[in-house]
Amino acid sequence: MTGVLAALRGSRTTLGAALFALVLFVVGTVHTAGFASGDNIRQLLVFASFVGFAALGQTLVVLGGGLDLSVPWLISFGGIQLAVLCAGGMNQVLAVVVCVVVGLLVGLVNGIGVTVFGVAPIVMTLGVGGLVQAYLLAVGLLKATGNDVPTIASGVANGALGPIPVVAVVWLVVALVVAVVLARTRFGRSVYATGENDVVAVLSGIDTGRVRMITYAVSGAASAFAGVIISGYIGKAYLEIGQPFLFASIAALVIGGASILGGRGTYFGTVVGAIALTLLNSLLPLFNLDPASLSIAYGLVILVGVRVTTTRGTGRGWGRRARRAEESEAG
Amino acid sequence: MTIIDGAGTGAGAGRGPAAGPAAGPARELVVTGLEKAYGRNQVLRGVDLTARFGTVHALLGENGAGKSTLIKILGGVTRQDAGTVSLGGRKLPPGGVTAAQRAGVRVVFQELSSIANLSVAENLLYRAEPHRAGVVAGRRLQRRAAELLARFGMDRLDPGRRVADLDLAERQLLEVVKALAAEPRVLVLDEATSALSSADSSWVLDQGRQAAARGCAVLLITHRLGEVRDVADRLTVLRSGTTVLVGRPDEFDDDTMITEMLGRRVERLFPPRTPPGEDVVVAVRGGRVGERLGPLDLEVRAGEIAGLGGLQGQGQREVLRALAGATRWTGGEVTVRGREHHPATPAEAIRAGITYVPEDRQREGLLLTRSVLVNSSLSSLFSLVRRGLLDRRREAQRSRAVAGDTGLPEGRLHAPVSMLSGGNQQKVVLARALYREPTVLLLHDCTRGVDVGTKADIFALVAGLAAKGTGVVFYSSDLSELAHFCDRVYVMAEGRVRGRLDAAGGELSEESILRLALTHRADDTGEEAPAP
Amino acid sequence: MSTKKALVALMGAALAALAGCAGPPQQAAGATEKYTIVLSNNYMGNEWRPQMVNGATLVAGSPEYRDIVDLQIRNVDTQPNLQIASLQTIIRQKPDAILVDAASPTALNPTLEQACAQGIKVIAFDQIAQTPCAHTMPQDYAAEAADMVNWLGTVLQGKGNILMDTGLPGIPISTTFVDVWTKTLAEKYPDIKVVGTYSSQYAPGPELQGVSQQLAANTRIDGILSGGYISSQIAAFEKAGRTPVPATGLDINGNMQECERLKLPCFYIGAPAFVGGMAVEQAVKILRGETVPKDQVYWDTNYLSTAADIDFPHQQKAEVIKEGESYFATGSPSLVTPVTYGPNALTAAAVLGS
Amino acid sequence: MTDLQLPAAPAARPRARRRRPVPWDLVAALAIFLVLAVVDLVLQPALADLGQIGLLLQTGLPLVLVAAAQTMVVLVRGLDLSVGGILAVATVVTASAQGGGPGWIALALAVGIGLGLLNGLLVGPVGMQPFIVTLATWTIFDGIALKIMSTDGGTPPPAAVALATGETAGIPNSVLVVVGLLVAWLLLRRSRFGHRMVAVGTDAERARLNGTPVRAVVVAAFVLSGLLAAFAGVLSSGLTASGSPTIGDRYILTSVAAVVIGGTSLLGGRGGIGLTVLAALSLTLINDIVAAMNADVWVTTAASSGLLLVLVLTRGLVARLSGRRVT
Repeated sequence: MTGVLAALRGSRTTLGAALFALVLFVVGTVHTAGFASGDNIRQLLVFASFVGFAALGQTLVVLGGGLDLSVPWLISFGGIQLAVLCAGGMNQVLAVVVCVVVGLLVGLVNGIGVTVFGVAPIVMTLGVGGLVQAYLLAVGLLKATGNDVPTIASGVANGALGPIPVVAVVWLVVALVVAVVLARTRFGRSVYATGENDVVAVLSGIDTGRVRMITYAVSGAASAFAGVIISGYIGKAYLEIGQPFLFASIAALVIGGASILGGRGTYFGTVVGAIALTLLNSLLPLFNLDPASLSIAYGLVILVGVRVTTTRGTGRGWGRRARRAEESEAG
Repeated sequence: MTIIDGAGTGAGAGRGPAAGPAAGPARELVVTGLEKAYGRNQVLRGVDLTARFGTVHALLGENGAGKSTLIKILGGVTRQDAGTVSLGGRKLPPGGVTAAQRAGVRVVFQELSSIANLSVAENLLYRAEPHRAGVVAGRRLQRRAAELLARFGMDRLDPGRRVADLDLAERQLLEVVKALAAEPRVLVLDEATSALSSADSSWVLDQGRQAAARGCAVLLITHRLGEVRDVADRLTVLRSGTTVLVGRPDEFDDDTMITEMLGRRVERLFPPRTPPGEDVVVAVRGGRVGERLGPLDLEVRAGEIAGLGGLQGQGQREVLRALAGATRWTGGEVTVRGREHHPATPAEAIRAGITYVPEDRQREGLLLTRSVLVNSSLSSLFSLVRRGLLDRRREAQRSRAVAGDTGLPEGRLHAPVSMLSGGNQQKVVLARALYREPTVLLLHDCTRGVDVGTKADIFALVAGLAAKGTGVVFYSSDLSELAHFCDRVYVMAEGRVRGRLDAAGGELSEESILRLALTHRADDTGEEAPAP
Repeated sequence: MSTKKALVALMGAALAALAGCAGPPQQAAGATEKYTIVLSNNYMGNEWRPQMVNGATLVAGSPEYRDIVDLQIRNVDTQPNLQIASLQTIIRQKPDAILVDAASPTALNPTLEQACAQGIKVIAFDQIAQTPCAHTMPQDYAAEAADMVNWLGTVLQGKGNILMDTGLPGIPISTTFVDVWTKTLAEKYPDIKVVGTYSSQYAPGPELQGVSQQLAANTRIDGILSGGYISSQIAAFEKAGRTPVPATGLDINGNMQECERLKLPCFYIGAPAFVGGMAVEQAVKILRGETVPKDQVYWDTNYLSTAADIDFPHQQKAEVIKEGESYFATGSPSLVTPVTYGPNALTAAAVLGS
Repeated sequence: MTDLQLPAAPAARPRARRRRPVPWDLVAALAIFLVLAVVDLVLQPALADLGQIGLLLQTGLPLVLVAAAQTMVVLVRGLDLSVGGILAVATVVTASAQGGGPGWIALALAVGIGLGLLNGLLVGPVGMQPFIVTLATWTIFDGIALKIMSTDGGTPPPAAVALATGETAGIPNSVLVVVGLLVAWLLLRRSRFGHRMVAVGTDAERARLNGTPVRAVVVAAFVLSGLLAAFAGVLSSGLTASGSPTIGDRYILTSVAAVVIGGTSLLGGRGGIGLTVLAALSLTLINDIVAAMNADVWVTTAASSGLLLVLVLTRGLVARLSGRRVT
């Protein structure tokens, strides 16, 4: 019973985000008849899943107390490298595997920089992202972008299982796996412990360095995979294909209730956050505002939406009530 | 002892017979009918307390009795739901910490309030900095801080040092000086001696007495009854948010006080000793850590409770940390159950059966937002993995079992540990250490800031573990615990073991520990003590 | 102190490595007769810019210019400050001419004026800088926009629902396009209704997503006014199971291939990438003292898909695409067309750098 | 307790005053800066001239100030993604002068203060996460800038141009601005308010126990951030002799990077503008070095990231070898 209560308390911000998403959806439906159509919902799911994939590794990294700014460049890498490899005649499945593995290795480099050399995650991942960008420029963009996106990528990205897009199904499966990993495995516990207080984690026998390294590696692999799917859907791979997903990946997890300082949040929250963000992105342009007003409206909706739907005191302990929980039994 | 009496009403409000109800009502801190609830948790249920200016008033109670909340209300950190606090006849104004400070209340908080990234001087004169047009006059600040430190006999604190570089005891001392410097009308010392060696504790108590002599009402919160008897004029005991006992310390014996605090009798604080076995579980030969610790010889037998004694900061922490794998041995030979043991990480030490209870439970011991269950199983997750997943039923069973062993309240298994009282938080850290029966248990001041009842629980628990063959290394800043709980105490000074006192040989007593620690210091060559 | 020594040693090693990899940037050894021309570019993220840079390099390396021109390429990020800093580095090296594709029409002006003051010839092209001291080779955004909207208005016979692409809000081309489109629609085509706007950011992904969103909201869309990727618009329609509609967009081979595949009426803005090469030629002329017009629209032809060959009011020339010249049915979709201009026989393969 | 009466000596015995610890963050930031400066000088000997240094500095100045703005917020354990938006609003306000006087500069700065105040109120009294707040206000401010000026253009008052690019008594104004910023920071750091900021950044709850008006300090930090970001906008407008509604976005990550490279902890309470200025100047030097390279675009891209990584990794390695943990 108390366990259920604790779980509910923990997911209150996620519920808030879900409420936010629901409100957006209702507003969209009321405003525009086609918003709730099957076609549109499918589209929204696909776009949300892109954010979801991009934010998968990001969520793990942030939960472990880090941040990964190399995500957008690894997304571009996934798309472009796949096209280049396949144009070179490589087996498509193998090519996807190669892309994901290289993404993983790049993530590992991030992890080593952060854990072994103690470089701040923001700087390390920014720098590594720049190197990936340089590599992509060296590959010869025109050669890469000129090629058709390999059928394996476009097939997965555009396929459907009955009425549901394959991408959404894959996303659901991945989300379940990640949820189980975070909630039910030793690794998941270790990620939370590392992110909340790495001194406690170390003294409790957790190899925080390895935990962090794994989160960055997963982030690299997930980003490269996201790049494969996204380029498959867009039907083109190009240098800046990953750019929209930098802030989207972080915003999704923060809206979903995770703390940017680590230790708190769930991938389920990120999923909800990605959906809310995608709804917002699809809804606002339908009001035909001029670009300036659209930008202002976007910001206002996020402010008001997050303020209204989430409980306060999830911040950094500035609020008067931030420590209330701690005081309550310390008589 | 001179009594300074600003109001000149004459009546000596000092220690002893003068502490009777002679002076007018205006010369008192009066708390009446204080109530406070956090959510559904009613913490204070009508607390009454009267502390006269010029006296030391002890406030006793077990962890969770409501002392901290009462203090927070006094200090303006929280506001009461009902009841009043008046100071010299005037009601304490609302308006938070600032208003309380302006009214003359200074609190030395248990969790310490010094700012790690500011210097000693900057902390001492926080919000009272000498300045010109808003810019702090650095030299004057340093000078005034140095003067203050000298005035209260604490000039071993360097005003220029960053507080982050101080050890816990030094921070505690800084905190006391800071409160004294404000020349308060009410000085609250919340467990201000719990992290201190006996010498430093005496200093704090002495300062408390002197402040009282200057006309201040000193509220002393402590779990050490000896301190109460030494310095307090009167005492109030709280239990479950109400006042249950008021009087002079000499009116009650220890048992009465403890019984009133706990609402039950504690048969004995220290469990009877059981003879340790013969097998050596840990042996250190010529161990070194860094440049300052060692060479060091140490031996712990199965079932033995081996104490690390001496003044604070003589390398005890480093020994425990090195054994726990948190720092590396840089030399010497360490064996666990006869096997070479040089852990590079705490993980390796834990796998070898060594578990460590760190000193600062809030910062190093607990994931504060996580549940008791998660915290208690944190070091033993690998033993709970079944087919790649954590076996949560097993985890819950095991956690419930350890929680029961440690005396944690039932039904709080899923509560975030930040919701628990200090004593219960300490039990959670212990529960983690006991999750799988350890070969060696390293305890770093695990009874600090813990009430008598919880202390007795902890001692019984550790003794029980020792009886089953665990070797325990026990460090405490409280000499009496070392003297009465340990089978053997290694007295350390300046990073080396200066002597060994065996209980079996009748050599072990507070006095013998202190003598060994001090006599060494008396003929020391003036080297600096190892930095913690 | 050993740590300090280590620090110094490591920093020293890093320094040596850097000095090695950076190399001497100054003018290449040899004939000082050559004109040193530096091309300052501020973006490499799309397909157009690399082809522009390649075009410039190809022209500078052609037999005609090989012995006269030493062309250096400097790329920076899109931030005007970075391009200003880069330009100052370039000015410090005192080249004969600077070719600049500007990050902002106004921000670089003070810096470019410093260059002019030192006798360096400045030629601004593509995204031009507006300083009077520079020669410019712009596109005529307003004329292009007017032709686009007039073409679409004619195709739709003056009525229907359309989407409008706001591009990258805040940059000159987008601002001009939207202004001209909006004004012309109001004046000449009152029955054409803009039922939705989106921001393509001139990138395939956002264009696809932007059009997809509008498709959900609008059951009837008859045309699209955009300066971006028609191929992505088409993809959005097809994914939604709808029939693609007449559209405007970039003169990129991929756009053309898609419109031809569907026999769709499409309008392509003529903005060939060989302007980089043209700028090199222009610089040489100026350096030789030939008189050239100060400001010259470098290309004034737009292109139409084969299904779009209609008569419409236009300010610039409008041509139907020609295989092998302005269209390559089996060529790379990335190719910006036309590839070749004047006497310069640039090949598609060369422009693509393969 | 023991009843042994202790001699007072052990407690009162003065310890030898310890030497002040080496300010490692400063040493590292300085070392990085010097290495880059030497490399740049080797590559471009023409730089050894006050005028040239002024030119180099003036292009780096907006970044220096935006990074300083970011530092103010990071010091109190916040994060400000909206600095780019404030900068953009300030450039378009300044450039709206169209021949007007320096009053427009004051207006731009006042607007910056106002926008900073909005952030501060949302984070402090309202109690929302700084990340979310400034993510939202970033797009709001971008929109406002776009409302004021639909594309690049306008003319700032001559005073803004002079401030950014002129010189006073033979010294480039850009140098004076940096010196002024450092002096202002030193005064602020030593001020009573500076102590409050450090306290709030280190531990808001403890700061409160000491009677610090925590939320007011947070608001003030955001206001200062807004002011500095707006000043960056004014200078940027002066440098470019125009305004741009889209200029800000690229500064956001770079400003955070500069803060971190300087050694200011994102966890608050440690570091300061001095370190950030060094780091921002280091980033400017990296750009200058890369700009001087006549190489393929991929080489220059790799060089700018590579240089940064080599330096921070070296610093990390040195710290590790010397047994220190990096912030």
